[in-house]
Amino acid sequence: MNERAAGNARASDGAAAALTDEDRIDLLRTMIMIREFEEQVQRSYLEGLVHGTTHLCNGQEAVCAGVAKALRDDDYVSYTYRGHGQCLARGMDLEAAFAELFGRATGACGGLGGSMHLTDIDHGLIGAFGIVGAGLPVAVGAGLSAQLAGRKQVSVCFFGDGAVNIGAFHEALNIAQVWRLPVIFVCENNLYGEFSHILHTTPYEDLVIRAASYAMRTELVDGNDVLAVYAAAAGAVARARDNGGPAFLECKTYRHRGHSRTDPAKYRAPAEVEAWLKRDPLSLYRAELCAAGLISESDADRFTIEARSAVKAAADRAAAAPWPSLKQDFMAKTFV
Amino acid sequence: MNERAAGNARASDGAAAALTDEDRIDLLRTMIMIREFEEQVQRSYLEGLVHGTTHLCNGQEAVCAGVAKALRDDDYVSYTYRGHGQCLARGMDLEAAFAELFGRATGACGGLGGSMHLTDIDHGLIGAFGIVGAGLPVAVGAGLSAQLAGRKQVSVCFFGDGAVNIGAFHEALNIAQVWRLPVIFVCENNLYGEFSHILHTTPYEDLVIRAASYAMRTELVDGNDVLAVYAAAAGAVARARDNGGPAFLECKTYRHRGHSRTDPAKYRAPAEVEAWLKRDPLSLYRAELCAAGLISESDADRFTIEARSAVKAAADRAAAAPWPSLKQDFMAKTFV
Amino acid sequence: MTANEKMAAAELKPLQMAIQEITYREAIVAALREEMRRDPKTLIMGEDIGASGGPFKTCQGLYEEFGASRVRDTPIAETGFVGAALGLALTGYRPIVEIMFADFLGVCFDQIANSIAKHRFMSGGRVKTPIVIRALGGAGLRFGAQHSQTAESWLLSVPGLKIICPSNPEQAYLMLKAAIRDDNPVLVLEHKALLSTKGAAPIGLDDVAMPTGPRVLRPGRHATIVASLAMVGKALAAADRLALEGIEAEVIDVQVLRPLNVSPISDSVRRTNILVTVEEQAPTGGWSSDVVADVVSQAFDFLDAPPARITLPDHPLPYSPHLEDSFIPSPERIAATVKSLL
Amino acid sequence: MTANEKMAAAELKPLQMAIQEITYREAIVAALREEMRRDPKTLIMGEDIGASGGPFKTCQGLYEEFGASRVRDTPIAETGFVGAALGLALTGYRPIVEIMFADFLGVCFDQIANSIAKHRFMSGGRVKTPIVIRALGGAGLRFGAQHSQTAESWLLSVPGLKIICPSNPEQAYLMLKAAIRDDNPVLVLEHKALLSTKGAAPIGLDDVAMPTGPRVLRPGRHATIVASLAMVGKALAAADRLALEGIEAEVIDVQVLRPLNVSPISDSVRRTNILVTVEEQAPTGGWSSDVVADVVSQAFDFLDAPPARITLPDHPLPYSPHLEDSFIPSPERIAATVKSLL
Ligand SMILES: Cc1ncc(C[n+]2csc(CCOP(=O)(O)OP(=O)(O)O)c2C)c(N)n1
Ligand SMILES: Cc1ncc(C[n+]2csc(CCOP(=O)(O)OP(=O)(O)O)c2C)c(N)n1
Ligand SMILES: [Mg+2]
Ligand SMILES: [Mg+2]
Repeated sequence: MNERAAGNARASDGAAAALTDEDRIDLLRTMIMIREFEEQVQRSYLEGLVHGTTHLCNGQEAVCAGVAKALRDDDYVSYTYRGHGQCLARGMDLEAAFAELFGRATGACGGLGGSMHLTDIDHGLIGAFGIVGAGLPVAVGAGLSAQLAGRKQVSVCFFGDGAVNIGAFHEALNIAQVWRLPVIFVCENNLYGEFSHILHTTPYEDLVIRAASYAMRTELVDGNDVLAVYAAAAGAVARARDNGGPAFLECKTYRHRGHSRTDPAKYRAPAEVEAWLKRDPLSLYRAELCAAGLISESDADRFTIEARSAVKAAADRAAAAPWPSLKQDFMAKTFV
Repeated sequence: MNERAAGNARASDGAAAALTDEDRIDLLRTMIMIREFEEQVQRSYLEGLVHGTTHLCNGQEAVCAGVAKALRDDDYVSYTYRGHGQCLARGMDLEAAFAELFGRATGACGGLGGSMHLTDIDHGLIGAFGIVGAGLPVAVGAGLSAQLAGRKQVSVCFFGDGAVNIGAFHEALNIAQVWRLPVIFVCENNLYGEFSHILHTTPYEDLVIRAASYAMRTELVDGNDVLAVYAAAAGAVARARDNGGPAFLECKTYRHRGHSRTDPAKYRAPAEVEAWLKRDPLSLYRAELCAAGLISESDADRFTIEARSAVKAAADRAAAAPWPSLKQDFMAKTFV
Repeated sequence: MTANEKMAAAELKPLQMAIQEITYREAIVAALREEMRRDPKTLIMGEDIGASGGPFKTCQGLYEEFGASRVRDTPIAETGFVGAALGLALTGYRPIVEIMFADFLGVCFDQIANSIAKHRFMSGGRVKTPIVIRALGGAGLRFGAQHSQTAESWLLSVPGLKIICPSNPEQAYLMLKAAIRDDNPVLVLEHKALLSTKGAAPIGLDDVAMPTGPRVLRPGRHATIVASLAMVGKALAAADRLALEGIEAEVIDVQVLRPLNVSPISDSVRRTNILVTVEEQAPTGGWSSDVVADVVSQAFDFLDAPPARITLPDHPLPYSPHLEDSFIPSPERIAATVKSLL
Repeated sequence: MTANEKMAAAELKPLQMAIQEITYREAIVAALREEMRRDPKTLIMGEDIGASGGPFKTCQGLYEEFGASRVRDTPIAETGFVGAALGLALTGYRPIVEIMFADFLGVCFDQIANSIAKHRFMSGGRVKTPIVIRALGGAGLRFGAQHSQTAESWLLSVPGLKIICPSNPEQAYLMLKAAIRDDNPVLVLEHKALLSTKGAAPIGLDDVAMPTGPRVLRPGRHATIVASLAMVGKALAAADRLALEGIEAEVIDVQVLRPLNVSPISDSVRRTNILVTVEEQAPTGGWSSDVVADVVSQAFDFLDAPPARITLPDHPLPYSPHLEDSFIPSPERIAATVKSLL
């Protein structure tokens, strides 16, 4: 676990304090929804409904939910193959998400994209990038767009710890800083690339060190504490809207499952996994809200049951949805 | 001019102190030779003997000479299109260099490479890279080779300030540090890319800031002070030979001429140019050696005359050399 | 009149078309300028294209007219700014980028092939990606192996991308304008050896459209020569030579490499029965193989001889002038090849 | 016997060859292992290829045998480690790199096309660049548009590079061994849909050589089908179907994409008079156009019909299984195409 991260976590508690009770509860419900979605995806994968491969974000829900809460509807968000959570947090329709993963005509991308490429431009979800690092320059372009349009939008870009070693990361951060673009780089540092620990591929664990070298504002955040994530994001977003330039948030977190498909993630020490499971963001936040008296345990159980049934219903509808037509005009999907 | 650079310059004077008088004089002669070479290249370019384009290093001779002095014959050196100085400092034959620039059969690369691609593997000159940043990963490979071979060699890589914004730079520095390779990254910060000032494309002028973010040892060097360059290089090289890992030297310097060909470099303020011309590395060092009584002014004049005539003779021989045969086996130059 | 004066004149009556004798470089500048005036959502990014007007002066005057926010100098970071073009396009802008040498397309290949070209398709056709990538390529200037490639074939197999190649000022002008208005990613390959060549162009013409295929530049009955970029001029010169001997060669500029439409070439071959292609690229992986393969399917019975392809050799281009020249297809070689097939 | 046991057995008598039934994946591992034993200057770099044996298990057991210094996990930095391969090669090593998905060749395209492929030539032939780049590509596994490309044509036009494509375990084994011994840069394109396919391979064979051209896998008199990678299996299946109807199709694995040598294909066409190519790529810029164009020049008079090319469509591959399958050339489609030409 990262002591400093935990220590820093509520540094900007001011922002979090501004959340209404409803917002706080809503955050929990979003996290529950994402967790239930991913659990269902895993089941559907094993049933053969999800094809190829899939990358789940269980354990990282606080980052998706916390950042999304700090955004406006007209902000831009980009992410990776591990992007289901970001999409749901922005309001992507559950059934459209499942249907896309199932390769159906009713999917968010009509079944042409798949699990790694959920896109929903109407929710500002500009794209899921399967090539590590590729989303960052694109987010920079969306940030430039926001700057030019002058409507105080921001562009948020999610990526993993493994992405910080590839060239695209570097070029993107430099340009964003030199042009002072409203881009929030959110690094979900879950300590692993596919099977390699971060210290195997990077000289240190705290990626804020690297980001700071672009003269960029950085913040190390406990990525398993949704209010800490929200607070950090809200601060960075407010500054960016106000022409304060880009920011880099490093959210320390952990994926509960393997990298993709059925990866058992044997490369991780059991003690490490156990320690992180104890800091499950969902349980922590649920307990916090209960302790604060905002909700009761049974409220929380109800949220879970509701989410689970909404998820199940959406998955069932998606599974019953038609396959995309072989007769559609694919060239019209390629060129306007 | 950079105060801190000047201030820092002799920080590792210990190493420079170890140079013999002969070495010190030799350094001056190398710098003179490079200067005379580049002046001749410019003349030859205007006469139509050098084709296409050429990138001169006048004003940056202290970096080439100072670093080369810290190396062994079996070390590896890579550089860019602005690489004539590095090649000469390593001992590339003058005539072979001219003949290559003139596109002749007797050129270092038989006329196939040209001004941007002088290579001489026998002098450890592993390659000149025309794509900005491309040489850095290659230098990392040579460093890995050195580490694996265990003969305490080092790999030195020269590049400009403009290269620090491209992905290849980033990937190379990270890998070199993670694998603790004996690679010395020498950034010749001449303040400009082609026509853009560094602050137009990079958030700050001191590139050591960026390099330090790889947890790499860095040093800011007055690149117009050859003994400072030597001292910094000698220190970094000694550590690298001793498994101390990579280092990054930022040598503040200035190109006297434009970026390439006949670029008049109008984008630079006359006062800036003038200030840097006053700190011409060659004049500074010449004055230093004279003041120290190591040489007389007439010795220095003699060195220049000797260099000039050696250069002229080599250029004349190169200009008289045959063109490469159209009948040679080009496929054998492509594949072994 | 200088290019700037010409454009200043055009500025007064922006919709009035006037045929003008301009250079390929001026044609590029004029197209950029007119389209940037036409649509405030356009902007251009590239290295040193601002105050300096671009290393090849292909953006001369734009910075002065449109300012630093629409004519953007970038760091040396092609992946960064080409990727940024996609972000701009997805959010309502119409970015244009300049790649200083086409050879540098290699450093941003991924963004083009995997992000830009596929994004619309992967979204189920729900986004638009109006992006123009201009890249200056080509040999003949003694720039050595890493600065002399047309890169015509590097992205030839990438679905989702349009690739166009102007060979004269008129095309440079019309095609670039159309590309900027196109709602899809268009790679515009320009040739640096053509920058100072002159020709007539309908400056100020507003009614432009993306060409849908090759264009016959010179009619002829005895043989069809298809070429791109700087090879078009060589083909025309070859046709001149052949004409002296009474051989009438039809010269076709392939001009749109993707999507490839060979019908006009097949039509020509049905009349001439002879096909020669000229391509400034290695013998494999280029458009001329595609053209031959497609023409063979469409006009098999009309071919009097196997089509001949003239290309660069299968090794990098050398620096030395005599060597470089010897490898670039010449009018003599083209004419001789045509004659060998008659 | 597992692959590891087989190799352990082979280890006892390294020079004794034994024909074994192994998978394509095991063939890759065996080739790497034997060549790394043979030459201490070899090493392999890639993402997660060390203790984990590689995401596709194509390096299984190498880390245990050769240790972390010769089996190197890299950061996610393809430009970095592919570029490093050149530095290693120039200084006496024989690096092998693994690109996890061939689609990622885009992020290191520049290092391959501009540095690796040109370095020897630009040095005047004075350096050697023994480098093997293995990349796992191909469709059929529902990995979507960015993880399903063979990338066969991306580097097809790059002089200075050899490109080979094994379609079965025997080739995977023999060609990879030869590539590692080759003193030139070799791009080895492997197909992930083939990894678990089985076939006989002469494990332990020391006497290997780079193939110089295509290979006839199944003789036949009535038509020539040329294919690569996973399409070879489809072509063989098509030949089976055709055989039931008395049509004998010759199936040729193109196997060496560059340098391309079509002579064996032309020889075949001179006998069969019919040519069909099958390529897992878009219709333009691929090897099949080169093959058709070259065969047409070499065997024009022997063709009874225009050659037919079967390819992917000219759009990215969709994720949805039925759609993906519908676009991958099938034995039915190949057989029908052959029949349409007879
Ligand atoms: C350029 C590139 N190289 C390799 C891969 C294969 N790959 C996919 S995900 C991944 C690990 C990424 O790790 P990280 O950035 O930490 O994100 P996480 O999966 O942990 O969310 C790798 C190596 C890729 N997609 N793109
Ligand atoms: C990838 C790439 N982009 C652009 C260029 C064109 N270019 C050549 S040199 C140069 C400027 C490089 O500046 P710097 O790194 O500071 O080196 P200097 O020329 O000052 O020595 C540029 C942009 C290139 N060669 N490669
Ligand atoms: Mg990670
Ligand atoms: Mg510079």
